[in-house]
Amino acid sequence: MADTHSHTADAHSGDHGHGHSGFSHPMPIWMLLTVFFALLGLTFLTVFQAQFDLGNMEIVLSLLIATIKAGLVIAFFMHLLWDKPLNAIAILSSLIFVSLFLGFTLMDAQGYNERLIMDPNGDLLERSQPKGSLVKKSE
Amino acid sequence: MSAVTSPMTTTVASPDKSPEHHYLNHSSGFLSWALTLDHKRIGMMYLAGILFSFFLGGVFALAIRIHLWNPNLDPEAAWLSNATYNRVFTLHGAIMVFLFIIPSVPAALGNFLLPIMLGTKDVAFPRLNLGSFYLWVTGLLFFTYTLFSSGIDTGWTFYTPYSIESKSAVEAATLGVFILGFSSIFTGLNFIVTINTMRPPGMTWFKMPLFLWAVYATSIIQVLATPVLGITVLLLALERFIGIGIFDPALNGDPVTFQHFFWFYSHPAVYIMILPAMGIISELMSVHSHKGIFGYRMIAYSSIAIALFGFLVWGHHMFTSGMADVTTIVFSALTFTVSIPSAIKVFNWLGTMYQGTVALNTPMIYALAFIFLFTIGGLTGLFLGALSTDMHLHDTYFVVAHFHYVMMGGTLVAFLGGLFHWWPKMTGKMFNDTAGILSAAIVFVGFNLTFLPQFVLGTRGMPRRYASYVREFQQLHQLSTIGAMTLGLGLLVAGLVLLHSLFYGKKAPMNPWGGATLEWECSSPPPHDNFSSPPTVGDPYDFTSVEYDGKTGSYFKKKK
Amino acid sequence: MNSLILADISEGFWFPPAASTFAKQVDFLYYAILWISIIFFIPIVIAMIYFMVKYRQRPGYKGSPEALHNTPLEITWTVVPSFIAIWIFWEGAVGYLDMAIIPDDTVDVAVYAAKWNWNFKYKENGAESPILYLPIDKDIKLTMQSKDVLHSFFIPAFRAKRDVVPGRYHYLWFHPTREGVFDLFCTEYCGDNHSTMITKVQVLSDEKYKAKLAELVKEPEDIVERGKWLYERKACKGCHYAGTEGAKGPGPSYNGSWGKKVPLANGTEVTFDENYVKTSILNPMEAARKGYETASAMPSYKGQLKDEQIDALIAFIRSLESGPARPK
Amino acid sequence: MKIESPRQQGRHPFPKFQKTMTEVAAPADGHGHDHHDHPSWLAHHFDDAEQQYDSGKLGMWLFLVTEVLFFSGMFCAYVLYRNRNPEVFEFCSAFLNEKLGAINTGVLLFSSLTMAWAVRASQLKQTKILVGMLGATLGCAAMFLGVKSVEYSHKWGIGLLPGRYYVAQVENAPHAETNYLQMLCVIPAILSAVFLLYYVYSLVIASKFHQRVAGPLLVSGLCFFAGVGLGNILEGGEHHDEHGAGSHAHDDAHGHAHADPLVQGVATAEKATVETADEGISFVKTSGGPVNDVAVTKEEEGIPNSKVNNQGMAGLFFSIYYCMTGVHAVHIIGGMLVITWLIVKASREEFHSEYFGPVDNVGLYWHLVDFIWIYLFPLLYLIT
Repeated sequence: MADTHSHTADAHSGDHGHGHSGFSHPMPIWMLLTVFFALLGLTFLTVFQAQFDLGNMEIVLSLLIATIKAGLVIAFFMHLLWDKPLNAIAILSSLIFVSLFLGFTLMDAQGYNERLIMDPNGDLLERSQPKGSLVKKSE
Repeated sequence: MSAVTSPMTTTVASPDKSPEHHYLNHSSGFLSWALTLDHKRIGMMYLAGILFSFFLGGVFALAIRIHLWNPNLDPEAAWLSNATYNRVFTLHGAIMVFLFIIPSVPAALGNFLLPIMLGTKDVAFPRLNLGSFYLWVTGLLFFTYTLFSSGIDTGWTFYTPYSIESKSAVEAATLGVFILGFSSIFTGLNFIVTINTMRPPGMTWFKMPLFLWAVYATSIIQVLATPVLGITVLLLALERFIGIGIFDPALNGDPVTFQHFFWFYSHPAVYIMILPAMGIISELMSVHSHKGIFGYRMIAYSSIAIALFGFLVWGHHMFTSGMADVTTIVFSALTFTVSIPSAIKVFNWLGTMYQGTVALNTPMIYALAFIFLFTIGGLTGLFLGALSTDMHLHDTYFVVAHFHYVMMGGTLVAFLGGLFHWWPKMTGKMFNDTAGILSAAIVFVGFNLTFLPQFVLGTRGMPRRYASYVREFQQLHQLSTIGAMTLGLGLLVAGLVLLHSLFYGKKAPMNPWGGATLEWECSSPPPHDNFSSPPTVGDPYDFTSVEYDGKTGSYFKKKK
Repeated sequence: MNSLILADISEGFWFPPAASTFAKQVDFLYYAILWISIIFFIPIVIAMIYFMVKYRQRPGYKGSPEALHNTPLEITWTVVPSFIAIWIFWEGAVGYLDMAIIPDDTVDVAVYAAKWNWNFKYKENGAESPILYLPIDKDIKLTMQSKDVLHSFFIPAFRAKRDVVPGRYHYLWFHPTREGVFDLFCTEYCGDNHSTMITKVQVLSDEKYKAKLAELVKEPEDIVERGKWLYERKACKGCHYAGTEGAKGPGPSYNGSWGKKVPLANGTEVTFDENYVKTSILNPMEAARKGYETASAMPSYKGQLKDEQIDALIAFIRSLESGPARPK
Repeated sequence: MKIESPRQQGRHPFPKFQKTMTEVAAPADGHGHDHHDHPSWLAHHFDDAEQQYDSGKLGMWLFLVTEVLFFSGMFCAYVLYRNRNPEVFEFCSAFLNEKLGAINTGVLLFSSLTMAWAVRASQLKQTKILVGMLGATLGCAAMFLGVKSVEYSHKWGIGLLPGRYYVAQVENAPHAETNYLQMLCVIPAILSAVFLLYYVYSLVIASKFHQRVAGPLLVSGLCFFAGVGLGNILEGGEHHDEHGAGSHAHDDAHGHAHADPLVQGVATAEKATVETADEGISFVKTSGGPVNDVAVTKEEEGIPNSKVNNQGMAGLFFSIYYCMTGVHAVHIIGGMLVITWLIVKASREEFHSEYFGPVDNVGLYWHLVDFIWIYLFPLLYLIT
């Protein structure tokens, strides 16, 4: 990836020579195609790995591949690598806030999952021992 | 010029009688307003709209208080039936929150002032700005529709599962909120871009007036939090249309999840409401004390800090709703982090008055009332942030009193202060200062009389949203109702003072209060393009060169 | 009875009488924060008024226009409140943990919340009551469940509150320390008659509590009385009026219909008789009345009422025709 | 006092102060290199092209931020319910055809490529390539929707509907009478006909501009039906197949080719139940919540896998599935509208190296739509 990066810088300085004003940075075609085929390859990879039963690793692997793909799209297609840092900060902050949202909500869900009513017709008093509280009572 | 008298008394009509060219008479006709791209006209249209919403919300508030004069122990003999009462308090909350407070300062005052204070000609996206206004109007229409159909009785929080099974017009209300959310998002987005890319030469970040810092912080929240409200109410509407079940316990969904979704927006929304008000107060305190703001950077940073911390504390609305214990405690700890930046601001405002020249005119009286009321609101937040006391106070009148002290004693009073402060700039007319001070005094007394008893009510256990109550609470409720009437009277006086000025007010000078920010360097009202010559950007709180000119009744900046 | 309900202001201006062990901690923290607030608030107001007067704009006076900045002062007023806030948080969290950790060996009561009634079921003998009876000086544990929407269980005198969420068990415990009758409120908005979802909690001495539980399991002998007894205990009363002719509650009134044709939501008509009442109780969806289309909000009582209890209810509804008397 | 500003160098601070907005309509030569005269593409309140471009771009990124947070609500719902009832997700994802998902991923990735290429073309003022690339993007979007229509209509036909409307899946269940696919195709068919007429009209009047606009529109209309055809082939063309769920969910790795997803679902769900039972927690529910406790009728008791095959479990999965993919599809449709607008503008040769902001910004939006699909595909279709 670092290799690609340096090439791009060259490509851009080349474009500047053609008299474009300061803010237009046309992407070289070879780079667009490279990124596209990389994305396609990763898609095949993720479909392929889904054939195997990898247990919990499957989620991790799928999401890892998805994140690499998303990174490629954002960095190259969306041109973020050469963009103003503020734009990168904006999109990264959105991801941070999404993780905050998911994180707190999940943290809560872990705590109450076991207090959910599984058998609505059961006698309430049978369930009078709380299980889910993360604060365990002293033994 | 040595004698510093109140600018009010010495205001003289402008010597040249030729009709002045400004944004109000730049063009005429209905379409010139309806299709305008001028941020000032859009701001004025917002102002008219939100004042109308405020009136509507206020009528509902008075209806609530009148109804609660009696304990209504026999629902059939009560003035309002239980179902009507529920609709009244819901509409009061929803209109005040979504249609009034959230757009009040940013959309109305912010739209008018932001480009002028920044020294630009307009916001970055004028069409989007007009679009946000029409989204707001559409939202208003949806709410008006609910008003004339079966009302809405879910409380402004739309808690599931009640909002799923309610027979009232929840769909219209949620779609209204969805649309209003996008109006808010686009306003925030517009302001962020304007401040980031359109500052003129000399306007560095730390030369920006604190009002702009506050609006910037607000805009960050609007952009980051409001989309979550959008998806939440969309899912709620789908829940009613096709029964998707995500929030519906009957379909294995979970109501507490809805609360997480809702408060992820609605807690930061509290800061959407209060941050711009704090910005106004920063301006008012320094201008009317004729003195540079105390600790500029701390106020600026604390605005951003409040905006960011505001995202970490939404769980404190859910302490009793059955969150996991660990989450509850973490949220409580985070809640206290927000109290510190707010405290810093109060101390800094007081520091600004120290050794200044404090002009006790209407905007300043409102600002001082704000400090008094907001401090009470902030301190009572400590009771609710602490877990064990919150267990007792949650969902009681204590909470009602607390957030009215913050939202109304804070935002509304600051909004009124700001309105009086910038009124001469916006309309070109001076108002009667004595009558203005009277209105501030009545509002202050009425407000405290309304909500101080509610702290006691809440602590004694009076739950909120009750159409009837046990008899022991009656005296306190009646006290509160008397206060509400007084408050209504004060607001009426304030409205009359402003209306009166429109027709009989003297012509406002360029800089009646002695402000050093850029909006005081263009004529009142401002010309269509804001400045007839490029403004010199300087320190917005440098009052050393601001001098009073007795002849014009205006302050001016001495050339160095 | 009334004199018992009315709170006694002489016990304190702020709080209702303290009747559980939680009260000590909650009240202490409340007063502590109150005093901290006052200590902050008074100087702020005094400074404000003093500056207002001393530095007011007046002929012959001109203050300094220079902006001030004082780093040590700013640090002080940032750091000192921080420590106070940390202390308040700590005290609050400790008190909360006390409320969250349920002790062993408790008296168990099940709480069923439904629009707009509370129903309590005692583990000792399966008795049920709409008023909560508790023994003094015991750890009480409530296991709570809502049948429809969110409710919240709140006894101000105990300083105890917890939401009751449909689809979940929620637990609450406390330790009553004083005999008497206290208010029990629903504090989470739950629809039309939210403000009438009030009942009482009565704390009794041990013997009286035992006697009360024994009394509770005894159903009245007379079938109509028994129907009325069930009507009041099985959450019928919250929605269906039985007394005023034509009074429209959330559900249809029981009066004035017996033996007549009543219109259904699906457009047909049906005779209001034993069969219809039984269907309505067991399968409310099927028998939804016109004008009450969302009667789906009424839960089915299938499995919750015995046949003879349904018969008693029918007898009670039928009895309303002859002599209407609104049960209070 | 003079303070260094971020944009001070080489620019007149307030270029046109006295002019009002109406006066700004300067003659547009489309190559406004002259900073002292506002060309038509430069709004009056901006100083120069770069400021306008930067503002537009920052605005678009901020809009994308709101989009990410908008979708986050649904991702949150997904994570919560997956976390709570993993066996439901195993049961239900067997009903999703991963081939269709993969094809759609490819189509969207290709459209991202053409969109990025279009941005390049607009910067270099290659009008023909620009219109072609925008047309290709539009076509891909239409094809995506075509495949999606097949997917949706197939599911609706066998009762895989969200929440309350979910129909428990039974072997040999009768097919629905309604042909949802035809209903979904009505609007695209009408539009295609209109585009065809428009194209013929543009040929008749021999307007190069109209041909440039009509061509891509017509192609995209046809692409939708290509997508429908492709979807039908991949769906196995088994609308007349033996059982409702179709035979698409092959899972050769598990060793039972052509396994009925129902059987599979039963197996996995039972496995999950057994596994969790050891921990003393039963994830198994008869139906939804307490309000629903009369819902299970005699007929329903005969349904295979009734523990997860009901409205509260599988129905909830399909709620999340339809919400996520539906909102995504709405974004695709919105994107198609703005791309059409771009094609019109591009055909008028409005874009050049100083003014390509609209193409760039629509491109950013389009890539975000792709970005979200990149996550939706594995989360919904792949992870079992």
